[in-house]
Amino acid sequence: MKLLRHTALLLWKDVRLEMRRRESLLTMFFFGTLLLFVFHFSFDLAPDRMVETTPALLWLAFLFTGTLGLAQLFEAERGNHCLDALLLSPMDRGALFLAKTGFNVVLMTLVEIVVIPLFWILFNLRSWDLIPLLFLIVFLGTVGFCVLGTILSAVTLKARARELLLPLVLFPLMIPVILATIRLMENVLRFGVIGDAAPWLRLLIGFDVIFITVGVLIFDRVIDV
Amino acid sequence: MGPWGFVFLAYGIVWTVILLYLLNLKRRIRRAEVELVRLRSAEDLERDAKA
Amino acid sequence: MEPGKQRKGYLGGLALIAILTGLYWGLVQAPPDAYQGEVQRIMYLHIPSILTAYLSFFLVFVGSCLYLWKREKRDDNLAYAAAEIGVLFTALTIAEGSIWGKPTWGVWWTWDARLTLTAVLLLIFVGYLMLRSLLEEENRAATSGAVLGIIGFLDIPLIHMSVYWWRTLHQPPSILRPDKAPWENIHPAMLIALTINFVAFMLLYFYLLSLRFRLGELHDEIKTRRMSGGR
Amino acid sequence: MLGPNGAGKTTLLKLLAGLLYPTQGEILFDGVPLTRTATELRAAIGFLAPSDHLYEDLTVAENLDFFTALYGKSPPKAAIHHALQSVGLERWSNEYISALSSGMKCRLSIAKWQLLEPSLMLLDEPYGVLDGSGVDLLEGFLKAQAQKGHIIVIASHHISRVLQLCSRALILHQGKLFFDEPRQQPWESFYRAFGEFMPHNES
Repeated sequence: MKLLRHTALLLWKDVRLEMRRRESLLTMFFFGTLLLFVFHFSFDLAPDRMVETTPALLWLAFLFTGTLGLAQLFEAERGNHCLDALLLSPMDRGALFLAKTGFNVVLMTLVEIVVIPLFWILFNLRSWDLIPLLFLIVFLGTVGFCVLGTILSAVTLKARARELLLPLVLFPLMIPVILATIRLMENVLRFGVIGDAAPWLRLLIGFDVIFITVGVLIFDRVIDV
Repeated sequence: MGPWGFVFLAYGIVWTVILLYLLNLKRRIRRAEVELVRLRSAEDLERDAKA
Repeated sequence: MEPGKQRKGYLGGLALIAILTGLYWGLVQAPPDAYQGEVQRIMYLHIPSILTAYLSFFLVFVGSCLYLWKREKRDDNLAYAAAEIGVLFTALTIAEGSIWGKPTWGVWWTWDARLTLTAVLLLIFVGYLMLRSLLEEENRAATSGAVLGIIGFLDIPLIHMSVYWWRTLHQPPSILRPDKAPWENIHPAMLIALTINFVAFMLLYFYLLSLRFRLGELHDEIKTRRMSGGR
Repeated sequence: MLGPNGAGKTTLLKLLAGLLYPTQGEILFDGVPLTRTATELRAAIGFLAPSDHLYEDLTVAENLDFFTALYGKSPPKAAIHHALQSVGLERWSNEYISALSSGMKCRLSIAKWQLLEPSLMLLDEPYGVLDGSGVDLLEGFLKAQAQKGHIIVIASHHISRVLQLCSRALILHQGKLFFDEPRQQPWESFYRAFGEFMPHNES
């Protein structure tokens, strides 16, 4: 209970700060949209091959925008040694992990809410009715990405060349999430249902559950040395 | 390249790389040991100076 | 220190003898494979090296867990040493696989599940080494490394699963199937050659590991001495 | 707690605050070891860093709300207003921290710890940024805390001020405890110890 209360408190603080500073969200929006244009110019997207390319392109866009968000994730705590102020308090460190993960999930979800329909418009896709299901899959993938991303963002907090290092260590670990979401989305686009790809869904949920648990358990050791 | 060529290529690469790594490791250890000896003698000097 | 050094010398000598015996059995005594011919001899290197690589990553995991739990520098040294040597053996495994693949499959690289998995392992643990080299403060480097070591190890089964499904669901099983063991009807001499080589790699592995571990200890001692006074 | 720069004062304070963990030995607080998992214990420890530990993009009142909630307290508006009033910041309660001077941030920190009432208060060089009335305020706060039986540890260079307040003095030098005695009147042994290392270190 205390864990959830602290999580909500910290998450609300981050949301409020973001509403004032608007640093992460705006750059992520802009970058996500920009990527769609870059994709359009650099790939010859034949309409009959959209089923194979759409999931991959969308996920590339989300991975890159998400990494932007992760790089900024602990920015609020850097000024004035605010991280110390949090660590001094009787807060459970797991709450900080959950709040930061949740915050990045919120940011990425907001970007995705805009980018997915935009993709459908820009690339003339017809399958609007599939978007809710696709969105659910993307959300599960986003959670997985943010969970590991938050742990690694905390781990690389004091490293030199932090922004470069983070994707370097994060992306190989993300392979199950990337493959699962892409296969699931492909299946949905092709057949309209998850159907045969159900094992991928289990893998994706398993990934989320395992690393949320690991994060809550070891985050106290990650954040203060 | 015949089959023996590939075999020798593989064996050659593996044992060369391992040998190089071993030599590199030995060099790093030697360097650290020299540094440590220097530090120890510097400490002794300091202690003598204090006494 | 002296007896430790001597023990390491024995270990190294033993490894050398085993390696030479392994070379003799692998290159001379063992018969060529019925299907693959002489190229199959690369397997006497390939299998022991991938096993040592996996052993490394397991040791990284064990060392990382122990370090986070007890915070003893010794455990972190073990993890760091195992990671470095693990990267070496993973890279060698990929090189051997590639050289074996060229005459067998006709290409140096194919996105086969096992190859892909090994490449991902290499990427993860190269990331581990980079992370450690970019963190200046020692405790933080050790802690961060430990966290990455644990996460990476826990991720391996998931990556394994996803990469295998990715290939099997998407590509019809082709003639390029390395997951079917190439020594189905195995000759006893082949088995002996493989066993000797496996023992040789283990001895070599622990020899290298003990050297790398010793290097970590030396670095620690240098750091503490620098901290306490002396320039 | 006194000592030249680099003597280990801040490190010791951070150890006591649980921001660092000892590589050897342990820290006991009322017989309870201060470890990573001792979250309950942290509620009893306050650490005042002069102009740090506040979120720049939250207002004065929001900062107080946030930190008191983090400590599991939710003081009524009146109490927060009273605390701000006592440090002379009531007119600023809706300003962002980034608009405040460092002296005012320090005053706000005092208000924060006034609301949280830790039984161990740690202070790291609190005098540097405060003006005359601010110093009076701080000392008033510390005396009130001490009267309630709370422990206070100050690391400072302002020898004369600290000596008037404290009941025990420590001198740290090169990471070692150099002097540790309860307060006396007059305090000859302190000045003797102090003079011993002063010539080589600070003028």
